[in-house]
Amino acid sequence: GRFGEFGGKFVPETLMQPLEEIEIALKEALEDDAFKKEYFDILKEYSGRPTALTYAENVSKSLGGAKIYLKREDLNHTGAHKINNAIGQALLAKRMGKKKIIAETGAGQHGVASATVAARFGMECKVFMGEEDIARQKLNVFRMQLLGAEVIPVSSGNKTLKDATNEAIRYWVSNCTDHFYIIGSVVGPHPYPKMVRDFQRVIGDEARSQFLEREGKLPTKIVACVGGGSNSIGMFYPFLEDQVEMIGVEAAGKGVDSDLHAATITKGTKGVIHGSLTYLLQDEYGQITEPYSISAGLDYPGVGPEHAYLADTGRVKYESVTDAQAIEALQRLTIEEGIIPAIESAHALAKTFEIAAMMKPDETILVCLSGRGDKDVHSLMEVIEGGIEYEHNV
Amino acid sequence: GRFGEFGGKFVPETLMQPLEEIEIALKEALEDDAFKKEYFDILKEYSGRPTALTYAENVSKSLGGAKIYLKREDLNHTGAHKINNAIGQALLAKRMGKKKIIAETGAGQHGVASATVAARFGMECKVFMGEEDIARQKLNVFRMQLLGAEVIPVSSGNKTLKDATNEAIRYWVSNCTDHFYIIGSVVGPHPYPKMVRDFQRVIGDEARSQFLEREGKLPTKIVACVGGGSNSIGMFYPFLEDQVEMIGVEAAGKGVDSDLHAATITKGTKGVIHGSLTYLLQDEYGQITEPYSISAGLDYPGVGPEHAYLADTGRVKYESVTDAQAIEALQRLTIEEGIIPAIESAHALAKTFEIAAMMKPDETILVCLSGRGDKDVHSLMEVIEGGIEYEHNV
Amino acid sequence: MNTTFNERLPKVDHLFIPFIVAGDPHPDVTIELALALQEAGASVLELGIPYSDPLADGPIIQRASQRALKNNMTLEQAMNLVGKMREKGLNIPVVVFTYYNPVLQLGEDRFFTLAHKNGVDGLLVPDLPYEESEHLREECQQQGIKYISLVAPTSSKRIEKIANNAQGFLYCVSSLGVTGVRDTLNEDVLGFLTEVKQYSKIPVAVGFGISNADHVRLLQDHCDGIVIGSAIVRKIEELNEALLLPTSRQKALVEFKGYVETIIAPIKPCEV
Amino acid sequence: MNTTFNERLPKVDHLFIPFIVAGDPHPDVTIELALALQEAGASVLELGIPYSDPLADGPIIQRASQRALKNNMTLEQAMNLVGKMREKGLNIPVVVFTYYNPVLQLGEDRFFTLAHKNGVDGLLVPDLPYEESEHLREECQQQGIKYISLVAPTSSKRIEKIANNAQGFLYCVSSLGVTGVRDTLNEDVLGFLTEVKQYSKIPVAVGFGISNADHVRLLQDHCDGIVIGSAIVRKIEELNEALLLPTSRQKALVEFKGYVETIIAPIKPCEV
Repeated sequence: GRFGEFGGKFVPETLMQPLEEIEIALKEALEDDAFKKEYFDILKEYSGRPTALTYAENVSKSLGGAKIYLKREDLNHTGAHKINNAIGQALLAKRMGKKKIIAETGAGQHGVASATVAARFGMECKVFMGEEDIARQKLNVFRMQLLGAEVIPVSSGNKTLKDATNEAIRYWVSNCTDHFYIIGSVVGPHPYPKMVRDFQRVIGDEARSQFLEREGKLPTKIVACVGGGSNSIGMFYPFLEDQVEMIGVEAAGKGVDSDLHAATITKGTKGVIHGSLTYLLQDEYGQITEPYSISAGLDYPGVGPEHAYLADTGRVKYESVTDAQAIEALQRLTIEEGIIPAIESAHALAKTFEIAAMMKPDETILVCLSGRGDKDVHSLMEVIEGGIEYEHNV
Repeated sequence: GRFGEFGGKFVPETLMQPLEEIEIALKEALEDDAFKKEYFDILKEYSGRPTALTYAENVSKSLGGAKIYLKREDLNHTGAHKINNAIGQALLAKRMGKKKIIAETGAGQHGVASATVAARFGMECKVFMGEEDIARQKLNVFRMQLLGAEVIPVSSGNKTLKDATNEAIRYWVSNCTDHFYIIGSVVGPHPYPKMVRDFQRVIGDEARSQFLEREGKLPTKIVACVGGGSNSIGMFYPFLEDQVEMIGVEAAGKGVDSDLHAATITKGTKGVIHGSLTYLLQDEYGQITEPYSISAGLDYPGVGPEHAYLADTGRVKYESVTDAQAIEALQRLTIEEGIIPAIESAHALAKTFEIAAMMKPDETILVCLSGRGDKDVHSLMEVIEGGIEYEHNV
Repeated sequence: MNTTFNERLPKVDHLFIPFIVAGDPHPDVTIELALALQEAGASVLELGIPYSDPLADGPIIQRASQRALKNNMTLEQAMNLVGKMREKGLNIPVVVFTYYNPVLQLGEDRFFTLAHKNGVDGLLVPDLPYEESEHLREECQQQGIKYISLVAPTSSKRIEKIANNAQGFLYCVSSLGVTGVRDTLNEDVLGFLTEVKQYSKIPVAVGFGISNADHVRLLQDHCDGIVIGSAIVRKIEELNEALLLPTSRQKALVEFKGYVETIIAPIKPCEV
Repeated sequence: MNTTFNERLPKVDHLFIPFIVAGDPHPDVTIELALALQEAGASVLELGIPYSDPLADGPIIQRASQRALKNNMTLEQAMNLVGKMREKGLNIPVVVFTYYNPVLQLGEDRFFTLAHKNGVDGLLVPDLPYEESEHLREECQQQGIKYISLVAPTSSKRIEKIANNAQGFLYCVSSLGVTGVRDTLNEDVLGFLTEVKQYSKIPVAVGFGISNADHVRLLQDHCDGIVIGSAIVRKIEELNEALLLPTSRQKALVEFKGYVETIIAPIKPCEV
């Protein structure tokens, strides 16, 4: 259960047996054609896959560099890539005879995805969510409740995603015999990082064949944002053996030289968080510190262990983008292409725009548009005071 | 330009020539393979078509009757079927050399779709929206602004959709030489009802072939909601020659025997509204009365003239569903299938559930899920006080 | 046939065609306003029927319609109001300006009955263009009611066919847009009027946006008549309260008449 | 090798293993609390290292961790605190209870240096299960530090292999869940303890949720020792202010000791 030295199962003994059961069930499931057929059928007939591959013609031309292609995970049911994994894990839970699921959520996207699959598969669902996040994301809370999920407020720690995850794990420890914990990113103890990757690689698999069909070649570079890192691993994994440069983009918040960022690989050190050895933001004594990002989905102090490994081997480069750069990129894609991206995805776009401008027109960049920005419009209303100042420069 | 006696061009003389130009351009465009290819390419690569056909297994089984299939227009880019038409009309505007577009909007869905295509095609966009609707739909207003559109508040009349449409037409009269008016439904003067149908029939064309592939036969019945009626015409039109029973569902609001409804065909009389002879809600003197529905998208006093024709010929049956029935159906689909439908679409669902229960398990119903319900969650929070009381009865 | 309108039409160089909304600010006052306009030199009265959705009208006439609707004004009542105007001495032709839907709901037979009974001479339906009006135009002709047609700056090739079938006077829309007061008129209108006059066998009147004496002066040599709507309706709105109070009504009517005379001074009618 | 822990371990029928958090409510007070527990009959002291993200702990120990972190307590300082406890007369074995990350950041070498210097006898890492702890377990064995292993009700086939490699005492988790006070204990724990004892060559202690004398009485015939954590930490929280004030501290310590003695009365230690 390791990616190089990263990963592992740093969990209470109580969870070791449940994790092993999941590992075995996952292995069997992925070798079972009936399981795979059900998974892919649901992706297609319920979530609307394959998602589109959109050539961002206006932005590409206004930047004057590489052709930019967007993998449109925002077009999935519930509006982000999170559903791919939630469907996969819910099917696995069903296979294992578990009828109750647990999930943690920050901004609420994974919570909504989990509540959705729970409704679809007739399961009971508890979503752990920090009290701070509940206050900031009332509509997603109501979406989950409408879907029949119980949203459990978490008041420990800073009352955000990290604490919600802690509390979800604690609840799972108490209820692991009949509950399945659907982790929302490629984090947590083995086999979660691998399992979530296996259920998200559909992003990259689809994008690879769509790109080949459209361009007759592989992209020059691939860019995706990295919080826990599930959309990026899903995108990167099928291209790892290819001659394609890949860039993961972390949230630099107010700047990586400030205390307010979530740039885990860029600025973090090795340690253990939520059951996994990886890079994380911590003090010299090993206390995990609070991250910061305008994007709730990237506002996480750890990162998937496979990313830590890919960073150490140099296969993927990890860079970072500030709040302000992400907002500017969000506005640019919106006004030039008519697509409002999630603020998470806007981090990948900001880096994409920066490097595309320096590339040649016969080069290409594939970027993962991990989710839609409707959820962020309310926050942006507060950030972009006095209306839109960004100039339309097509 | 008529559907039986319905339709026509009841507009000021100033608009007659612009309408004729659109009619000619549309005819040429629809005969031009390059135009059609661009339209279908954008639908596929930008909006994510074909949209999924989802078997609503849980609801079908809990009702114990016909198999219910959902045509998932909610999975389109921007979250509803409106984009199909906005893309088509924007392409036509481009073909006609018009770089400025006008749109009217009620809840904001067509406004967002129009602002989106304007951004995508580098056009200037003005969206007329009643002041009442602006106050109720702040987030959609901001989405449009973020997309670079100018939202123009309309203070005339009751400050809702009908008035926004009036004002958009007035603005168009003043600026018809360089502006293209993108009407959002199958209403307005000829050729709009036909044009919008031509750009929305992709719903039914796709659904027909998907349904044949999945079930090996045509659906027993087809159901769709009717406000102006664009999603329903788009769904019905390709099945008109088939032996399939079709039902359009209007908004009965607080009840068709009250004054608070928008059941235009059910309770309206023949008259002229927004340039077209059709059924509408009016007093005995021909003054148009204010409709009411919980659903902003169905809250319109007229209906597309082709629906009026289909009602008169009996080819399509038109029934109505109250606010309360729609809310119940919305909650049922949400909690049993994990899909939050738009409150508009929930009207079609309510009727579907009612008739499915009386049908046999080897019969089928195809229903158009015209949009997603995220936009309605805020209103539902107010309606469903004290949380969800609906029982999960899977 | 078609005698009434022409019989009632004053013989003047330039027709002055004012527009007011029936029932604004009150049915009784509308009668007084009509008489005042006749005194001021009106050649034809265009009487607007208030409508819930006046597509071709700008804010001033929209507000007037709202006021009139609050007084429960209907097409039928408005036509009966013309009868009362006749009783009080209104001699000039009266054209009813109404959107199509009220006519449709009233029914053509009833419309013509009321027209004959009350001395209504013409009908103008702003949302019933040439192609949609064929039937109603023919009925009007048979009934001796002038169906007033409009041509617009966008009409281009349509002008000839519209002009050929026009009755009473041909109404030229001065510019793109809805009714309303405009500060300046686009001089393109002069060429447009010249073109229309080539085809028209009847008087050519111009309307939409004509708001003051300067506008009238600009247009007078290029047309046979001038329609003034919003500028007059705005004045009525301004005098609203004074017109409603019996004690101040006469003074307000005098002011109203003076205002109208000022605008049309350049074409002050004198019998020819 | 492995002498220190065993040499310091009192020879009693039942081990009483209390848990407190280093630095809660203050480092100086922690020393006094340790001595009071020794007086009350503690056989082993489990000293918790406060952690930002204590996954295996319930709310009581989470709050204690937060208090201790506000006092800037670290793993290194906590181990030095053990040295001060030794100076003040603490003779029983001390097991440091810490999540893995602080150990990882401190470094194993530094950890062992501090352990030897301060008389730390054992190490318990709740988030380092058997498979992940192999290296650290071996290092501990070489360094003469007991690496305390846990078995849980879900461990099933894992019990044998964990028991075979356990040192010091084998920590049985009484039930599914995190640390915390429980009203009732699930009697399933008795069968579980019986099973564990079959495999264990060292004392079997049971912990998690043991909160009062009734619990102790229920368990005493089925195990060799009892760990009491949250119940004690909750008492410290209750006495927080009194313990912090020098004037009331002694009285609070007496109350604390009395409370602990009440819980463990059923297994009141006497030398054998």
